[in-house]
Amino acid sequence: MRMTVVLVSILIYLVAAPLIGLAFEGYDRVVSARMQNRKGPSFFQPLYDLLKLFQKQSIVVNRVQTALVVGFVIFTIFTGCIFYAGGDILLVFFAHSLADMFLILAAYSANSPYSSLGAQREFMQTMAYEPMTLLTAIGFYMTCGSFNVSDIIQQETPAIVRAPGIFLGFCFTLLIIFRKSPFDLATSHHAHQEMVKGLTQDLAGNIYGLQELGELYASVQMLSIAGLFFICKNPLSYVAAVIAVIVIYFFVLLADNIFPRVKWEVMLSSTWIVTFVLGGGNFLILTMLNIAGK
Amino acid sequence: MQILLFLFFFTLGMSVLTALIKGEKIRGCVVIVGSIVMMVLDVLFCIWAYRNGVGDNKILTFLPVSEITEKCTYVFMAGELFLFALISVLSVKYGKYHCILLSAAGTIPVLWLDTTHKAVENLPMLKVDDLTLLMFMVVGIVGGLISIYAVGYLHDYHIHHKDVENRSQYFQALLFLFLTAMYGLITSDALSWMFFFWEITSTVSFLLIGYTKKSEAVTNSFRALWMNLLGGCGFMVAILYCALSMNIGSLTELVEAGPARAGIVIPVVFLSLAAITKSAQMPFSRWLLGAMVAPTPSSALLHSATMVKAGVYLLIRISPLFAGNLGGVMITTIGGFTFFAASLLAISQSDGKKVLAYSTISNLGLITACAGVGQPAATWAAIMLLLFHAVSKSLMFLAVGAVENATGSRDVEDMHGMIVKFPKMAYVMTVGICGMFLAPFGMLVAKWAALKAYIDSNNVMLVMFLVFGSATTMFYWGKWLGKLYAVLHQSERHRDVVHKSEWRVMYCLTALIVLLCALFPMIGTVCVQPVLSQSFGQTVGTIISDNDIRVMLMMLVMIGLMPVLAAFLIRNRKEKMTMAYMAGVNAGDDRHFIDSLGGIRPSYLSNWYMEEWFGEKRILNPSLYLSATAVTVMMIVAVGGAL
Amino acid sequence: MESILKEISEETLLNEAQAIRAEGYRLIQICATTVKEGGYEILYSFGKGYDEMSIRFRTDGKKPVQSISHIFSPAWLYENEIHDLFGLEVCDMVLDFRGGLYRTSVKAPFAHKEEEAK
Amino acid sequence: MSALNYTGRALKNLFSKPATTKYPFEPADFKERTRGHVENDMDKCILCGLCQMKCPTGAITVDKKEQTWTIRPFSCIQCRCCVDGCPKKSLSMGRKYQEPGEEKIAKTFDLSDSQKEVLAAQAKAAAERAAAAKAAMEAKKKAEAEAAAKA
Amino acid sequence: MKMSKSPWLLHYDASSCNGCDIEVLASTTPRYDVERFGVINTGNPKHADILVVTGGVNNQTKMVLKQLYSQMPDPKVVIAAGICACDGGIFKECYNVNGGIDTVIPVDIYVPGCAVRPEALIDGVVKAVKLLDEKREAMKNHASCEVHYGNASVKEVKK
Amino acid sequence: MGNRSVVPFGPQHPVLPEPIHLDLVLEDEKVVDAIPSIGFIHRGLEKLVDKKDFNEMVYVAERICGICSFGHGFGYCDAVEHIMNIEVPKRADYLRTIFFELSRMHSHILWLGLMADAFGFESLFMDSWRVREKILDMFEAATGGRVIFSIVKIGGMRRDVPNEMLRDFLKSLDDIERDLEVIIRTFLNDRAVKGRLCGVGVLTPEQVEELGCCGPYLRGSGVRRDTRKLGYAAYDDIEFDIVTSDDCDTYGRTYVRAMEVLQSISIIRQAIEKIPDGPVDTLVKGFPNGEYMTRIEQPRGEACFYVKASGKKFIDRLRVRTPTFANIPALTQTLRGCELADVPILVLAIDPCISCTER
Ligand code: NFV
Ligand code: SF4
Ligand code: SF4
Ligand code: SF4
Repeated sequence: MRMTVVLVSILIYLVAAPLIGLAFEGYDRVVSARMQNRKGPSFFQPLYDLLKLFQKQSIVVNRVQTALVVGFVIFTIFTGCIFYAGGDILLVFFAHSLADMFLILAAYSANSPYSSLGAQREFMQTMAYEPMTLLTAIGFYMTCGSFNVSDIIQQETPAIVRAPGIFLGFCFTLLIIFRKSPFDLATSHHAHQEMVKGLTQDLAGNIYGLQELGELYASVQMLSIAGLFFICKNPLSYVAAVIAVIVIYFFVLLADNIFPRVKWEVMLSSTWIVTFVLGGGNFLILTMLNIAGK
Repeated sequence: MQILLFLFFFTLGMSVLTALIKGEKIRGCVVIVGSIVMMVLDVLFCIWAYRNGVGDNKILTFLPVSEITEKCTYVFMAGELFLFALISVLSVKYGKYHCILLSAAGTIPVLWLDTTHKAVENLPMLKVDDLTLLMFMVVGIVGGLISIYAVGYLHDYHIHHKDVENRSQYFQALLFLFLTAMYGLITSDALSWMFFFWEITSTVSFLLIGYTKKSEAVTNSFRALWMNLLGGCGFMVAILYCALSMNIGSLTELVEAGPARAGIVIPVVFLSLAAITKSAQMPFSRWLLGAMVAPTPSSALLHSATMVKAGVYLLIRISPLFAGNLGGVMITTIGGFTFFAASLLAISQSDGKKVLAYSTISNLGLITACAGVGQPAATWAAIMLLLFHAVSKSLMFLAVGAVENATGSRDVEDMHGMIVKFPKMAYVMTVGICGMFLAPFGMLVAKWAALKAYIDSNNVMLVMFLVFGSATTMFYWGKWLGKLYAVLHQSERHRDVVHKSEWRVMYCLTALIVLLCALFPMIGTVCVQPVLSQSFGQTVGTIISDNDIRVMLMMLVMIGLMPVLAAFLIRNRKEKMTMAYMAGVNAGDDRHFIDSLGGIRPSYLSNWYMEEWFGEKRILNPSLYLSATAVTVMMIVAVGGAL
Repeated sequence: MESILKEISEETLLNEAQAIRAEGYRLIQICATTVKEGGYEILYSFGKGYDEMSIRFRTDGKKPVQSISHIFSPAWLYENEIHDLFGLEVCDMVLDFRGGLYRTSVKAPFAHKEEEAK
Repeated sequence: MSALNYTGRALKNLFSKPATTKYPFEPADFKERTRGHVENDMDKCILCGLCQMKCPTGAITVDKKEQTWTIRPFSCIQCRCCVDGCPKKSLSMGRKYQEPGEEKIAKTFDLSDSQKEVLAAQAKAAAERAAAAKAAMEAKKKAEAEAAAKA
Repeated sequence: MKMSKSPWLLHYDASSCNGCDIEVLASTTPRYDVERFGVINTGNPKHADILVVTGGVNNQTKMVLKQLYSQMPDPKVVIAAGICACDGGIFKECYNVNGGIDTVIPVDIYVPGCAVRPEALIDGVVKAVKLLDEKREAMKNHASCEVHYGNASVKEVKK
Repeated sequence: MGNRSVVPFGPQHPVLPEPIHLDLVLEDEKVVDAIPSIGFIHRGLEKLVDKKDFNEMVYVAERICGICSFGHGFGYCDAVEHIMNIEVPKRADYLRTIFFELSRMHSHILWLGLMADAFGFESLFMDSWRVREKILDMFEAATGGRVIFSIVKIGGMRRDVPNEMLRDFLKSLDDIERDLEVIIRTFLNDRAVKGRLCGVGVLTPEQVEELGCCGPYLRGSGVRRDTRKLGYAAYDDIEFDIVTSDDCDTYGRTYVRAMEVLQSISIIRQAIEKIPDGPVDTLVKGFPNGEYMTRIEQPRGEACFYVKASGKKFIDRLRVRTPTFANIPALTQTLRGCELADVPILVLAIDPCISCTER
């Protein structure tokens, strides 16, 4: 029985995640354009973009690149599968960084200035957000007593109640993960002013499409984790989670539109401080509660 | 029993033998054969020990008090005097008198204890339990492989370093001597015996670091010496205290005394001091970095795979005693802090060996912290970390050494494009690096376990150190890995001058890493759980659930299949290859561009080191002071509190 | 605003420039012009506040012109330009592009045609 | 000093009408003076060739023989120089820009028939005048010669 | 799905006077907002479908232009924006201007104007995307694109 | 540490609509050395004097640059007018002033937008350019062109601008002023923006003088000099203060540019108020003979137009020294030791106009 549930949810994930991701991106494109007082593209534009990329010739600078990008996509999808199979959330993050590593290596393998600068910056970003993501997992563990997503969704109260600090910290790192200003250092969706395209500089045509697809899966997964904060036994909480995710995304977009890009020092220190204060503080309190509870 | 003794004396004999054989060829053969025999013996012994019941929570105790042990004591005393004399002579020669003092301070009280018969007697001197066996495997297999590797390495080393006197005979002899001492150390149960071997490892490592006799090497070797001797003094204080005021003479008794026993914190704290010096924890981390001047096999063997493990081995042994006392707090703080600070420092290094050194320090910090928690689950993680680290790190060292011999540089920057220039090596290194930090490889699993253990022990500080430290770890390994993967078109392949024997050793280690990853659940239950039940008297539950293990194995298989899949994908793809983007001025080969003056200029892509932020200049001293203060304060508080 | 133009000779250029510099002028521009009779004239304009002061000399273009970039640091740009467009040699520039500043399709397009033929 | 200066504007923009034009779904609006393309009223042109001479890019060719006026809109920089210089004011600036295309076309206009006639008439008149002048000249010369002879 | 729904653009200034450049840029800003048609200014040839070139070509930009063009994946369209890009404009007699960009790479759409008007550019883009679709069809029929592989990446050293 | 990356920056680079190339030597993110290369846009139009007569050269001069196009046309005409001793009608002078200031506004706002883009503030970029469109509308209404006006000629203006239209301008200006308020506030007060601007590319007043800088770059370092004070066109009749800033960094330059936009609005208002009626054109007879150097204050600083003529239809030499050209040595200086993330900001700080620079 459980096995079927797992399989079905993985299947749904595989099919639905890109669509949801595209929807969010479409939402992004429309809202961002409107915030800039432009009409903007249609809501389906990201879909058109993706499909177009797959129709393009594939241009590579070497063969290793393709292999690594494929690795990135496969592992990103796999990461999502772990999540939707109700697996260990720490493992989700570990697998996510493994996937990311593939992407970075792909950029390195191109051996071109901007790819490689982008790769360095991506490492920097990973270094900035990783503590927070780990703390997020820990936060779930502290509030629900388990790292397993399948257990987390079964709890009585949603995690947000006891881990608001960790939640906020996680939202902060979402800015980095979604490559949004002020933290779009390694690459961004528009031409990036010092990096050209940074990390994805030398991916072209359908290989780039593949990478975009991977990013879609990754972002859906990250949003799901944000939503997980709101989920509890009560089926209504799922609705709350969806609304919350949309709102969170809106704030991400707003931030994207009202902040300049910062330098890496600022990114690293601000993220770490946020992690330390919000994440660490919340964790400390949870620990104290735990000790007191015993 | 006989096997053990035979192994011990065989290794010692090997040491003497290699010292005697002049001819390089013959010696090489002897060393290789000897090492293989040693490994076989080692494995045989382990098998024998398991069949004799070690696996069932039993402990094999050898050498109860007898004539022989009495005699041994005298032999050891003579040995200690010899070491003291040796150190004195060398110190006088190089004008480093403080070492004599430290050595005297460590040796004389112990001699006094022995000669005045104040030492606790009637002890079993040797003991073999599961932890010993694990260490046996690490020391024997990794040590043996490295000895084999050393044969080819030294040959090349002396070709490249004409300015260094060829004393490879001596070097190899020292390696075997060291292994002997390691065997002794891990089998000793009596504190005084252990101390003897402890001092041998210090001295041998001192001699090895000074191998090249260059001034830098000499300075570094003395630094290593005094720090380790200081640790030895700590060990000595612990022995004295145990003997005189608690009537304890062996580790087993000490552990059995339990954390609650009054005054126990004093020997614990002093033993910890000894351990953190040997494991190069901050503030004693600098000797390990200095040790990197020695030829690679010694760095690999001593300074990452085995000797530094002696320190954490001791900590793991006494880890039950850390539960809920200041000793534990001290060790976890120092370990956690070292883990974080050393990994920050590693970011700013581009010398491959230095990165490895910092990473060693950092990982040992993690192990130390795990041991210091004093909970079974944390200790489980500590042991796992120790295992994985030994294998991965020795592979990395050997690979860097081989690269250095082949290309003349061990700088990470010069490994740019290895995937094209030296593919075999790139793959080997990839496994080594991934082994250090990536899921689903060993270190990460162990870290994961450590994280869970920290959370469960409600240690907020350690969790924070761990989460921040692993992020930085990722950064410095990742960028190294990236360097290897830059594809340089039209580049020349490096000539593969690495000896066959070296390759074989590296392949063995690579295979070991993968094997350990695949087998780690089994190792966890079969080899590690008994250790915990022996020392804590309780077993731990599942640390990593079966589901997760399954997922990890899937990942491993997927990674394994990646190259195959990629090859398959690439073969039938129609792709166009173009130049890399260089803002439109690529000069045609991806490595040059048209510069501002209209000429052709090579582009160069360097990793980031961020000297200003993470450089030694900025971080090293503050963290040394911080940790030194922490150690001192906590020792004073702990000892003062106990008295 | 006042503006002065002073004709000088090639040899005294550095001295003049030193003197002007000492008076606190900044460099406004350097400009070369072909002269019908052959050769070139080079005009240096300096400014101080709103005032302008120029010096000018003629050269036949056979021997290198002295660079004043040691005296007025931005001069290298103008001098490189003159070198690239007029084909005049300028010596001792602090940053010498060696003809790589403009990389024109035609070498020294402003130079006298007959010289080109030579 | 604050951190969120732009938030208000961004949110306001989000809920107000975008500043984007409707073009190309609605025709573009041009100003009255907009310089789009050059038009020639072939009813007025006298093929004098002044415009060809003045055009800085050489976008205009006047072929007097074929009686055509040609413009290459893909060379014209809308400087309005020809328009200002046309003696007959036959040139004018259209407001719509030249359509983009896959080829660089040239547009050739034949002189309108009426103008052709006018020109022909003028040419004829001019020829006549020239002939008359010549005749007059010759007559004069003759007269002078005669006078001289007389003298 | 048609490719024409998402033409990504790369702008390169081959030696224009800036007038056309800022108009190209202006067409991405709120008033004209070419993103309505899915246009993104990528700044990266490897992601671009449409190369918009302004200005005439000189020897230096010629190399760059060729390189950028070669780095764009098929199908791709080139738009010459502005009179200078079409035929050199007022500068065509300059010693350092080679003329329109069609002297270097094949141009698909010429957009005249000095400076080119954003509306004209929009028209040009609309025409270009149609071409993009056609080229994609052609690509299908030709079974696919060039294959330049070879083992160019490794050269063995001979001892 | 010997680990330095050497990377090419530009010519094709999204930060610059125009190609400029820098060889950057980086140590991590730090730029240790940068050599600029110009010459991608070099057309050699100064040489066109051989092929175009002195009247036609106005069209060429206007197309030196599409941003400061008016100034170039004006500067060239002014030099020739001086040589030929032509008295330009007053109304034409006023009109020239108005267009000059409008150009300055459009150029500065354009710059503000590009700067916003350089530090990744896309919506601010969009907003600035949206406002700029209103100025372009005025241009189009008055001259028929959005960027290249073709309205100035030797001896005056080619077309008059009716007074009603000037009054419409005033209305638009009010509008623009309102819109600019938020933009300027964001630039000058926003913490995050200041984080990117303050302390970047610091040059002391002595250094900027030494490096021969001009324009807002100069005034951003606290030097009070503005060539408009020379009083060409109608600037003599108009009151305005020189905007300077003592910050000496990119923030100071931003401040100067932002304030100059507002200042231009006030100048235009004064000019429209004072503009006399009358003709805008005088007849030009003969050919220029002599030499003259005009200095004018372009948006980016002082531009010099040196014209030498010898009484023929074709002048002998036209030399344009543009402000960007003068600021490039300063750019080279500031780039050394900055961070990679600052490179776009520093490059933009001089408001590079390469087509001006290279002609
Ligand atoms: N540099 C410059 Fe210009 C200005 N302002 C100049 O004369 O922009 Ni294109
Ligand atoms: S100048 Fe006028 S009349 Fe003369 S040819 Fe041209 S258009 Fe015709
Ligand atoms: S507008 Fe200018 S370019 Fe166009 S045809 Fe007339 S003179 Fe020539
Ligand atoms: S067409 Fe006109 S506006 Fe465009 S670049 Fe050429 S001269 Fe400048």
